[in-house]
Amino acid sequence: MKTSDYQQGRNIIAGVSLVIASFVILRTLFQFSDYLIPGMSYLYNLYSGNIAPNVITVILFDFRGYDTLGETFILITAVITTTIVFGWGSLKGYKKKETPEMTEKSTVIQRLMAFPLAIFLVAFGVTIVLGGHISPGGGFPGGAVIATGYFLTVVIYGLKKTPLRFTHRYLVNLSTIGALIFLLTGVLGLVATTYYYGTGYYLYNTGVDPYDIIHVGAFGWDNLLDYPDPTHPGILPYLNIGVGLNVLAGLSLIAMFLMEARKDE
Amino acid sequence: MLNNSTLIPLMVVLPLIMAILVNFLHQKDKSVKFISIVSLIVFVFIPVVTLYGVHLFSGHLRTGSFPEVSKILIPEVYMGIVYSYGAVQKILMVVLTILTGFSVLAVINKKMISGVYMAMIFISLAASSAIILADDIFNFFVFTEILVVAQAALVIAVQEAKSFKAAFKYMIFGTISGASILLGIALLLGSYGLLNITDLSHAIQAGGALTPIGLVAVALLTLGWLYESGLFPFHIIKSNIYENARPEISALLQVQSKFVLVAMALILFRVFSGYALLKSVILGFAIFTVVIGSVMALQQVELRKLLSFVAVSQAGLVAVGFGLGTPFGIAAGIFHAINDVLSMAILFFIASFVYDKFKTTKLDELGEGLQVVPLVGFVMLLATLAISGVPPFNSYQSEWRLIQASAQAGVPELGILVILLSVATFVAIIKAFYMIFMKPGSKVEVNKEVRGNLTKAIIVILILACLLIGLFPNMVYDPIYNFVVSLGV
Amino acid sequence: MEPFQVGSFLTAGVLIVTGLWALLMMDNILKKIIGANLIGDGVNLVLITIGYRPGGFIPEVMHHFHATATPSSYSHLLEFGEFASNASYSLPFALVLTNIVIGASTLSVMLALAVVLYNKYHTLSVHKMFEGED
Amino acid sequence: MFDYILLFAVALSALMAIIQENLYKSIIILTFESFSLAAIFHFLLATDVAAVQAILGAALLPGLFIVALYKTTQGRDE
Repeated sequence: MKTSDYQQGRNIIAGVSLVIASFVILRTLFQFSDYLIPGMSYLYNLYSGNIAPNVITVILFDFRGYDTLGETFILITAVITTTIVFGWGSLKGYKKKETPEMTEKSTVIQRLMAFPLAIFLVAFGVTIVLGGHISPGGGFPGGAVIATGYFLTVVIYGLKKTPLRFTHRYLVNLSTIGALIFLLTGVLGLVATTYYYGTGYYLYNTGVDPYDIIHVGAFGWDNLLDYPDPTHPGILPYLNIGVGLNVLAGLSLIAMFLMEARKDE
Repeated sequence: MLNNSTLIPLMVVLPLIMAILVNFLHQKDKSVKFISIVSLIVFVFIPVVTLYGVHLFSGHLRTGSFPEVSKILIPEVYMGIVYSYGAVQKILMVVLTILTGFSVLAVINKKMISGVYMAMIFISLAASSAIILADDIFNFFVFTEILVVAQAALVIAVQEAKSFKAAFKYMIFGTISGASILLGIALLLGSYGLLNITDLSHAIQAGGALTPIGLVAVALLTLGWLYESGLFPFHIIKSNIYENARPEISALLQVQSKFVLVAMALILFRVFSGYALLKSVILGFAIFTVVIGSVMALQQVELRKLLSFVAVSQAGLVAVGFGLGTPFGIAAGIFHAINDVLSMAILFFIASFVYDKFKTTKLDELGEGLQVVPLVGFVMLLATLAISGVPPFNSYQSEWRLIQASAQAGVPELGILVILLSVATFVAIIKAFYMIFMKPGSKVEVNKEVRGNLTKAIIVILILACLLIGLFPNMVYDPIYNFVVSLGV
Repeated sequence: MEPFQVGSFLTAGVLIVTGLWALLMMDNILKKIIGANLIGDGVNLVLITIGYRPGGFIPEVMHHFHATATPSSYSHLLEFGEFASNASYSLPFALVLTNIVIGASTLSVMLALAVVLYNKYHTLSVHKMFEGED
Repeated sequence: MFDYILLFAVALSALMAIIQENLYKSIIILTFESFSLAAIFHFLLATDVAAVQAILGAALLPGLFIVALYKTTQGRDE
């Protein structure tokens, strides 16, 4: 069988399955709104108000905090994979190539505006990260905003002349610190609950202590890692900071490696 | 029961911490080596000492569900993420960690120490452990996505054009399967309001027949399952991945995807236990995979490609066990998955040895290997016997149980299929054995520097394990059977 | 059956179908990646629409929140009963946050792969790249 | 009314992004699609998600796309 025939046959099969799939998906989604129920969301809305005002942050970092750990790690995996794609740490070894600059020069206005805008973005990102438990936002959007600021300066001024200059090692360190903050906060919850209760719970919110497991005055504080705020979000701000560091470092690393790529031949 | 569950999350969290550390210590080879070996011992140790139970993440206990407002069909639900650890999980975790350990040792032994590469191996180990343990369908989804990216990274690290292409295909279809799994989860969440698998199965049973939305969710989740485990429409993509990775890593990848097959099939059966058509659909795809995989394996003239297709067709055989749908069949399928990953790992390690020693795996260039490495040839013969179900070895026990189960389920024709697959596998691999070790007139140079003592030790240990399970099958099979019966699927 | 909800679901369906079409049928490697992005967007929109409650409000406790609430054993549950039955469904929103990051990660890996594949083959056409295989 | 227009705009721009021959234009359209999607998320009461979608989908990912496109065609059309 020739390749073209084979290709054509495969295209026909793909086309037919595409049509069937689209019909099923559209049909299902059309009648879906008749079946919707509140489900768990009602419970989360009911319980979350006791921890922090922003219900979504509470779900993200408390009830489903472990999912967020997975989410952090898929970003790390993607960053490492991107570095492997460009040869860093691969089995053949990494040859540092000379960094190519984009050939098109940026205009004066771009160069004048980019740096203040980037500084604004970084500051804005920091506020988003720190206020994640009260207002909409948190580690992910905040980290992404900071990474966008970095990316902007890199695109406008080039990798070498950018005022916000991060080295590769520095970003790896930042993402390591961010991920370790998350992982070790979880381990702290595990250890503390095992010590006081016998059963360990990973990522237990030691600051809020919703089940009165870690008794008051355990290590001289009221509760471990409590955030000094009347709203008592417990460990959530710390997790937000960890995620924010990790996201900003990860996305910046991806941008950096994409910018460094060049033709081999 | 609750008190012993403390160590369960460490099976996932410790590999993640170690992955972060070895990535951080990249280019400091001695520390990477030391950390990897020490942590592997710990990884094998944890599943052994952990007792059965459930782990509640963030400590959120079972709470009342206010059925009149939330419309959830059961009175109490888990609000947090839950991991459950039973007999099947224990056996799978032990086999997975031990084989990961062997792969890592082989990688370290070949001076391919790279912290980044080790980090990917550890992350893929953590992701597959999480998939095995997860009792929460969204958590399961997150870790399947991590697994896809990490496996692609392990293939990409070879840095050849073919491996890039294989990884790209894998990622593209991974996007489709990930989206279909997530859409299925969304449909279930919208119409039952739950994410925990145990709760979901109870709620679906309490609700009577599946809603039309639920039916589409079954189809979408099954599509994702087919991709994750490399069954029929996606068998080419999966075998491409096995073929283009380093062989000792392929040994790891096939373990992971076979265990993901088992874990996700168990999830499907638990959630949709009342839905009979699911079994027939799974059986159909499984039979297709078996037939096509073994036919493709018979045609190959390259050792790694051949082994990849054998691995895919054996995955089909595991799925046949699930397709039968009886507890006996499911238990036989899981048992076969365990036996099969052991003997497939031997063959992939032999391929790795051949690749290092002769610098090629093309069958028509190789030959007269038995004079050079008699031990490896002998073990390969034994492994061929093991994987094609010859009596003293382990696969015989599981294939025999599969045949029995198919007779019991009223489809004795499947028994013939199992026997035919064994014959085809035997023919395919014994051909490779002949071409590598017996055929006169080799065109390759023997690399004298490669002694491969570690690989030899690994394959001898694995073949002894195969023999042990073959002689005392009930040691492994009985806990699995009891577990499957207790699930009540 | 809220019309905006139905329309939103259908838009999500259109996004998914368009993305699938691009992913399966398009020859250009970057178009395939754009298709992957669209599929992710479509699934996100489905999840968000599940969380939408017509006439509800943002799941953020503004007026009801007790600054003095002691962090012990959920004793204030009933205070939030009214909020819980009027706010929109919050669980799917949290899932979407996760999925957006997952989509961005896989997308960046695929972009990097596309760049490297272009360097090897000097073409963006998948057909030419995979020529002479299987 | 505005929200329905946004829904239509999202669907239309998704189709346009795929059909468009010029890849630069198609990425610009994709940016528009992401931003309208973020607005829809806001209308559907998901403010947090809208923030993430606006920054990731409408700023960072198109930027990565543009860089990748620049690296693959070196500034020329195919």
